[in-house]
Amino acid sequence: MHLIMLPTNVPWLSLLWLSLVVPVLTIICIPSEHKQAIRWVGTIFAGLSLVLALAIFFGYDSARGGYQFLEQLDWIPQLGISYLLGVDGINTPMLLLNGIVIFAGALMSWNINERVKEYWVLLLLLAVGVYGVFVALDLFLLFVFYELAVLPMYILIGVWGSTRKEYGAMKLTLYLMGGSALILIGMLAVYLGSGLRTFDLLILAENVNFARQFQSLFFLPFFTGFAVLAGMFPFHTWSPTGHVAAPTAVSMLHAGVLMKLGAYGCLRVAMMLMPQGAADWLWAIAALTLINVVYGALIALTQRDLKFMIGYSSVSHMGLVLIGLASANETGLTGAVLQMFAHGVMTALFFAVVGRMVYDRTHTRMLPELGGLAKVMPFAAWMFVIAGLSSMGMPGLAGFWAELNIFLGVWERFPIVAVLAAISIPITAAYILRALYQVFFSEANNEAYAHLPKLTWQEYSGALLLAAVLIIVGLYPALLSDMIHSSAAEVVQTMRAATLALNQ
Amino acid sequence: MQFTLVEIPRLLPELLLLVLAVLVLGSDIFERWASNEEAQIERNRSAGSLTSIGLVLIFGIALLQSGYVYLLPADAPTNPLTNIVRNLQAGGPYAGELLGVPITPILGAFHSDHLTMIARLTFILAAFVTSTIAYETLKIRNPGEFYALLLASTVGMCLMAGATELILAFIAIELTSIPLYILAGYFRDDKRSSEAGMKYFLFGALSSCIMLYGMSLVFGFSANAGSNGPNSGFMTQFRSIAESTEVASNTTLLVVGMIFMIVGLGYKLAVVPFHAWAPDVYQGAPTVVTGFISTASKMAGFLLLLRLLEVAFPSLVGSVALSYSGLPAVEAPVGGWSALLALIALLTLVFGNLAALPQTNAKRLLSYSSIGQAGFILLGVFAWSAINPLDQAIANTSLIYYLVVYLISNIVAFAIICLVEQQSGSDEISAFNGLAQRNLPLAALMTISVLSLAGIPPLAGFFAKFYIFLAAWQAGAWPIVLAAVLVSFISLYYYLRFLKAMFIEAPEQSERLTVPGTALATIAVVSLLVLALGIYPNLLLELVNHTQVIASN
Amino acid sequence: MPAYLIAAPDGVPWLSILIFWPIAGLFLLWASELTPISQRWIKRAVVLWMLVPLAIVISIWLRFDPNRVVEGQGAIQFVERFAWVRSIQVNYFLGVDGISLPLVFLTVVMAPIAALASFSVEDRYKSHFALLLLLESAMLGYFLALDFFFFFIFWEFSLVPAFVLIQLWGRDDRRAAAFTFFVYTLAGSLGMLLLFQVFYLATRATGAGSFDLITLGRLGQGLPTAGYSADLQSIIYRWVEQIGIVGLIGGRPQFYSGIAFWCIFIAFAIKLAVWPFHTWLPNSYSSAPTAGSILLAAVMSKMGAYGMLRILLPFVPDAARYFAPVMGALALISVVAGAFGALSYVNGDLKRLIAYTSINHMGYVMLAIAAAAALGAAQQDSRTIAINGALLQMVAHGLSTGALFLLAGALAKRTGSYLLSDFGGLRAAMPAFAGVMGVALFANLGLPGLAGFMGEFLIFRGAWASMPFFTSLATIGLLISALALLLAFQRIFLGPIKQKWQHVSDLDLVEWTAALPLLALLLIGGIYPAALVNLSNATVYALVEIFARAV
Amino acid sequence: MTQAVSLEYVLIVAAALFCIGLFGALARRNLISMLMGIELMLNAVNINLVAFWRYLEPSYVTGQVFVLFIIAVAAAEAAVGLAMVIAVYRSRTTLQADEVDSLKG
Amino acid sequence: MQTTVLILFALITALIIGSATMVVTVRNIIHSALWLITTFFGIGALFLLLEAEFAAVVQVLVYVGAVAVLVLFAIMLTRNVDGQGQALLFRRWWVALPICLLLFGAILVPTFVNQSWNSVLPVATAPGAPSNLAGSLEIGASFMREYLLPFEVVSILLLVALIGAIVIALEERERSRRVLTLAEEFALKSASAQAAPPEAIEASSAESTSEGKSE
Repeated sequence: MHLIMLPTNVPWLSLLWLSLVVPVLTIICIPSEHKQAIRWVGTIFAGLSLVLALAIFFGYDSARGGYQFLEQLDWIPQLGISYLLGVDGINTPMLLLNGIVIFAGALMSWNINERVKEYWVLLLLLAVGVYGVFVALDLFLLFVFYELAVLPMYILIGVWGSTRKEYGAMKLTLYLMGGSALILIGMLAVYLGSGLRTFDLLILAENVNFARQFQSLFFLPFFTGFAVLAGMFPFHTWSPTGHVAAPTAVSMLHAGVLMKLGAYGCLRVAMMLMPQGAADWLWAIAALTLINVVYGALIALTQRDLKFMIGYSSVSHMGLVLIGLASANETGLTGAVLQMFAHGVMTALFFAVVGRMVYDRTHTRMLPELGGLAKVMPFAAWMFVIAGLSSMGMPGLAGFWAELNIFLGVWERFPIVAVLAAISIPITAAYILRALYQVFFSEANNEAYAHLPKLTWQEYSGALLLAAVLIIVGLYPALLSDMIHSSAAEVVQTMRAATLALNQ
Repeated sequence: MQFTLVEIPRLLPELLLLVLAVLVLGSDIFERWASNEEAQIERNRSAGSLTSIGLVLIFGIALLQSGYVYLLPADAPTNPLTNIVRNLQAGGPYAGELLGVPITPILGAFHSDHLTMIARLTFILAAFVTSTIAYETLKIRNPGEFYALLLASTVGMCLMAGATELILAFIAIELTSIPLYILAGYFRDDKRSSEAGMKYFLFGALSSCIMLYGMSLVFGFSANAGSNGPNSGFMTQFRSIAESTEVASNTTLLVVGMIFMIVGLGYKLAVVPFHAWAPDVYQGAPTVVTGFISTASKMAGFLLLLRLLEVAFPSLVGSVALSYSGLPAVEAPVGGWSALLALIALLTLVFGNLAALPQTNAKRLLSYSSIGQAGFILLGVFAWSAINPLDQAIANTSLIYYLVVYLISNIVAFAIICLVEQQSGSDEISAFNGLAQRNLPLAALMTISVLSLAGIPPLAGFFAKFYIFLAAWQAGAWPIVLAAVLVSFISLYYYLRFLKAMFIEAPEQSERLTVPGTALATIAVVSLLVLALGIYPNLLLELVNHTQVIASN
Repeated sequence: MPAYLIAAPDGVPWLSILIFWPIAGLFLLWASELTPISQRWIKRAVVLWMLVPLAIVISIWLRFDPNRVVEGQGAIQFVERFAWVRSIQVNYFLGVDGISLPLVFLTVVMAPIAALASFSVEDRYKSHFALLLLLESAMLGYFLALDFFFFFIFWEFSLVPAFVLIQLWGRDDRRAAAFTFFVYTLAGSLGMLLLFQVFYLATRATGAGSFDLITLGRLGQGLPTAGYSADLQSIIYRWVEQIGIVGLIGGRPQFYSGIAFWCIFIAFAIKLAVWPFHTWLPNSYSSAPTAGSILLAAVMSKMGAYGMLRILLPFVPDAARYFAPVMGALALISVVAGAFGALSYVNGDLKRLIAYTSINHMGYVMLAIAAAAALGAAQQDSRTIAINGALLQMVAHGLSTGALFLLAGALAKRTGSYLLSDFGGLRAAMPAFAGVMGVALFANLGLPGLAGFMGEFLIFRGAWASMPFFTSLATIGLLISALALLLAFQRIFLGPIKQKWQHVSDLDLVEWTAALPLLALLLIGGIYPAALVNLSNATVYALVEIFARAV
Repeated sequence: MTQAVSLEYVLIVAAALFCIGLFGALARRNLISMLMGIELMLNAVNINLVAFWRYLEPSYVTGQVFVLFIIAVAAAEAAVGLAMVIAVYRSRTTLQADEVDSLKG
Repeated sequence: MQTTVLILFALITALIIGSATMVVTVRNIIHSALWLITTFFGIGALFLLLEAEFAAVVQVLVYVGAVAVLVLFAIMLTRNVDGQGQALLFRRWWVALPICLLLFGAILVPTFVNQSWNSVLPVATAPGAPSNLAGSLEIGASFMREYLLPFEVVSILLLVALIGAIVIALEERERSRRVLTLAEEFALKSASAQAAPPEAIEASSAESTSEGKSE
């Protein structure tokens, strides 16, 4: 079922990522004094990419399933590397997510006044990388985009960030690059181990009948490499630090999309290419991510800095994504992907509220110093409520469906983990409510807060977009879940078949 | 075995470089010969620009000769223009035979094959960048001599890349090195420069001796084993050495000689543990010269090493394959020169990159990084031990690709350090503080080259690293590849320090950092090449594929 | 659709309209930002808007066939059902039966009353009314949804407006109150959420997975259901065995349905404020603003009881029977403790006193449910009577407590205090007020002739058959709570009037408008309880059949 | 000669000379002494080559030609090296290698 | 005959090794250089003994005549000859010693172990018979034939070394530079055609760079 028919002779996916390369080049050519022009160009093209992402999303035929919008060009044929793009029900929602978050992020970036040109170039490059990862079906190409997505963060955080920004930036970059070093090892292992001499994910995933011991050995670095980006315990510490240090839009993109790259890679690359390795290690992943979920939530409960709180809540939620992956069945995977989407939008909204609306006006994020902001900016309060409810898995918002599917999936494989992970839900509610009360509903304890600047139209529209998505998906999750489910079923099928073939 | 005149086209680029050197040497006779500063600058500019323009021309001719961009079709009409092209390309690497005689190394000593051709083009490019930056930034005393020495060194490198005989190889090394010793110590009024020149010279001479001793042993071995054979009298040729090993019963002497040669070359290449001189020399030498030394001469050394090991010592290659590499079981035990190089590579990788971490001087940091990079390059050299001929081809391709990419990335980095140093008077990393605010394009170019060195996609350095890892893993050395991957991750830390300084730190002065236009344009073009090679590696890979099998005939 | 599901006769999605009507009002309220309508008219418009659902419910009531029993259960009528999320078999499924209709009615009655009670809110009044609309919608959705998901969505979502109402317009201790209220309910429902996942997975393992409350309920009662061959208990057991839990911790089928029982029970018992899960209640009720208290006490506490009837009894009847004594004991404790708790506040906070009587009254409801499920020789009739009584009690208590909180709010508005010891002799200043309050009080404590009496009477009558011991002890609660309420009345209205209260005004028009319908309904309920009891009787009779059948 | 002295002995002489030269190059502090050590090493190579020529293929010229090239290069190196020594001496007025150490990292 | 050769060889060897040892151990650098010359002579003698006459002659001419003289020049120019008051060796010279000894051992191994030398038979002794030894004639011819390429390259190398040595070592006395470039000469001439004859310009010195290049 697909809502709109797109002409098939148009390279939609290439257009998608190129739609953000164009503004990069344009902005490079605009003199840096014309800040407003730069902002407009960036935002308009971000919006355009969102439109394209929507078109692809609705153009994807989920009844037919499988990979669609395929594009293939030879790139480095000697090594079996090609420019292969395509989407299935798993990455289509991710594209949409990135479109939404980058557009909202662009809107939230209008208050950056310092070195505007560089900022926008890097921000858009980051988004290009993310789009690239989600559309690439060639492992090598995917890796190229992956790194492209990670590196601009360093400068973005280092220059425009706050609170120990250099430390945060360096820590983040080193962790992520360490992760990609592991991924590189995994790539080499798959390439050489499979003996197929190709990086085509589709071919690799269907012919992964290389030795069990080998898979088991090299699955670990492969998965861990991606899981670092997804914030898996004990490699999660970069994430809160980085979030806190990053400027708002970057936090949004980072927590909203970039961490999903990790989870996406875990699934699409590590697990699909080494299903036997995955089968051997899933218990360990489940155990570690259980720590993520519960420990992350507990730490969030103790934080006094709002962004740290959200950072740790991301750790907790990404843990749920990974748990969903660890369940390795259709429902769990569906839930994981849904959670990626839901958490992406929700965290983006959080950071938009906390980073942009609150911090940029009050210049503090410490809970005890804030208060009574609901009277000053009720809109922000409502947005925080919506994001918070989604975060604690309130039915009717996107987060609920995701968590539900994840728990369903995990029940089947690790019932104990499902029960233990559920502890995080009331804890989440506790810290979200605490923050909500302290920041918005308590008595104003600072006179200055009564005269904060008004919210701008960019803030309104960006936040509304995100909130609307949360509600729409919360009310009608089938929009996403049917699509995801069909593809997740295919993925599980492929993995099972490969494992079976290996063990026969 | 005689030299015939028709073989002159095969040496054309070298000859042209020599002609240019002589021209440059005599060029300043047409200039104002005053001793004041303006006159000196003027002389420098004229000699330097003559060099640069000449190098561009030679590059163009060599490129035309190579046939990589345009190969004259066989049925092209005959007219003076096509005649020139035809004659030129007769000496190019594509020509299978010359006047009915199959192409063999000239006098058995110099092979103008694809490897040499690509190397020539790269060296000319490096020399071009160096001379352009030099005349835009340096105040050079006796500029004619400076550029002439640069060109002579380039000739030496071209010869090193093509040498297939011990004597020519030795002399080519010396022709490369002696001008570089002088260039490193060229600013004799600068303490650091003269000291660098001295150190470079001492270590260079010492390593020459060690290598020569190895050569003499190898010669003795082959003369012993191959006397009365078909190659008698030519026992210094690589292929004679290789053939003599086939009839010898005991190769201990050969092994010792080979180790001496590897050690000697190792000194030249600054691989651990023979690297001690490198940081001092790189830091002390004039920055442009450092760029040239750490890139072009290193590449030439590696090409010589490659040809030497693969053509002269194929029987001693041994294996690096450990069990459990995910590959079909390899029978050969670990050993041979590949294992030796693997050990050196491991040391080099670990030491070079770790030692770079605490550096605060930009040149010194990059010199340690160069040492570290040599470790990656070595992966490509020993990867030739893979048993499958296809994998051997991949090893060679990846090595040459890496060398070219390393050369262009690194030379850009040094060129930019040179420009910054000229403006701020310091070559510490702190001189880069806030470069993005003072000159954004320059900062962007530096970012490209540094990240390419670090191996970040989509820059060329990434594909190079990736490819060379692949090759080494194919050869079975997966533990070393693992180490290399982790080390390349560690290396990112110090490369990022450039980014940190340029983008994050506040500038010490706020006024714009002006850069000469020509220099910036040159750097920009080369950086674009880095980008282009990263996005579309086939641009170069297609050419490099020609070198898959190193000619031994 | 199976025969026990009957669509609306005229094909109009009345139930959806019912749910979405208040939400539409929400948008109109926001839209009013653009118009110059005055505050007074907006408030009035909201009340009028809320009357429409009332009209719809009445029309539904009139067309509802209460006696229809199909395939062993009360027919679900006005059904709307279509697929929502195919990947996990979630349907959009609404419908009413005899259990839910009284509560729906209660909801639509109380919502405009609450709105009327909020007329005095000035601070951010639009948000306040918007939240009331949202809350009404959520509560209606809860009573109407028959798919677990929508049921759960509305269950959780009703917390949000209530939370915000308490947080923003509540009094003194509102922060902790709202917080505990929210977290308690959320944490309590976790077990249920997980349990339903198990239900789904277990049913999926045998055939089609289902989140359908009716289907699962039929499976639980062992009624024949298309597509399934076993009953819920064995389906779960088979699945648990399959994934290896049985091998791990052992146990018989009853063990696992026992776990399921407690998961469900705790979730609803918290909402119902059964001892020892009641601690959130006094805080929340007393801290909430008037409208919040009204809706919380009148409707939201019934959500727990409704859940027990809809889920607990049909899904795990065996475990319910097994644990009925425990439920009964807890109910008894609630009854007695609630009563004494109320008594302890006769010189204290009026709202707290009312809150404790709520615990007491909900205890009766709990007792009725326990009795209906209890093992014993009790006839199906008595069990039915108990549940009917519980339903009637819920409605009556909703009306009377609503009235009490309304009046308490009105009193506080005039005097600025809820402290009983502050008052005295107010009857002199406000006779009408005293009269209305008196009626509400008596209805609450179960004076014959008013609705509360009929509810309690039916409960005691029904419960006596299976749990005579608990039932007889529960009469203590009856007495004590009556005492507490009478003392409260005395503290406020009797005795010499204090100087500062000389000039308090009597009931005004708005309060009259709010209070009168409640009194009227209480009276009708007392005189003609059959109106309600007939509505639910057939459904309840079918529901308790399984308990009566066994032994 | 070839009958009186076997090749090994000549090689031993060369090896000894090489090692002595190496010691000089590594251990002497004076830059000129280092250079002299290097010259000794080169001469050792020469001895080797001549010996190989004489004993193994006396009828071909390779060994001797190699020697001649080495001598030529050695002369060039010596010229450059000593020029550098003088340059260093001018700027430092010392030739002790460990005093020429402004570059340390 | 053979004994004589053996004794000669022993003497020459002793001379070479002994004087080489002196080179690296004596304190006075001039003495060291003189011992170096002795070594060179010894090696020349060894070459003669090995019947490499041409190599022997070149050895003596180049090493003794050029290199050693250069070394002596350098020593004189640096005016630091006796080495008094300065350490002779690096403080860690004892590290170098075992390295060298080990190396010596390592080199010896292949010379003796399992190495069979296919020594060519001695030259025919009959007078008038053609010698199978390659002499200077063959060497000369080979420079024009097989070794043309290295030969030409070496010539470039020597040129480069020459230029380099001059550039490095030349002390440029700025005020005493006397040669006009062609451009200046033209400018001067055209100027003088209009004005008075130019001032006399001092003659050039032998060290001028332009002369250095003209070689």
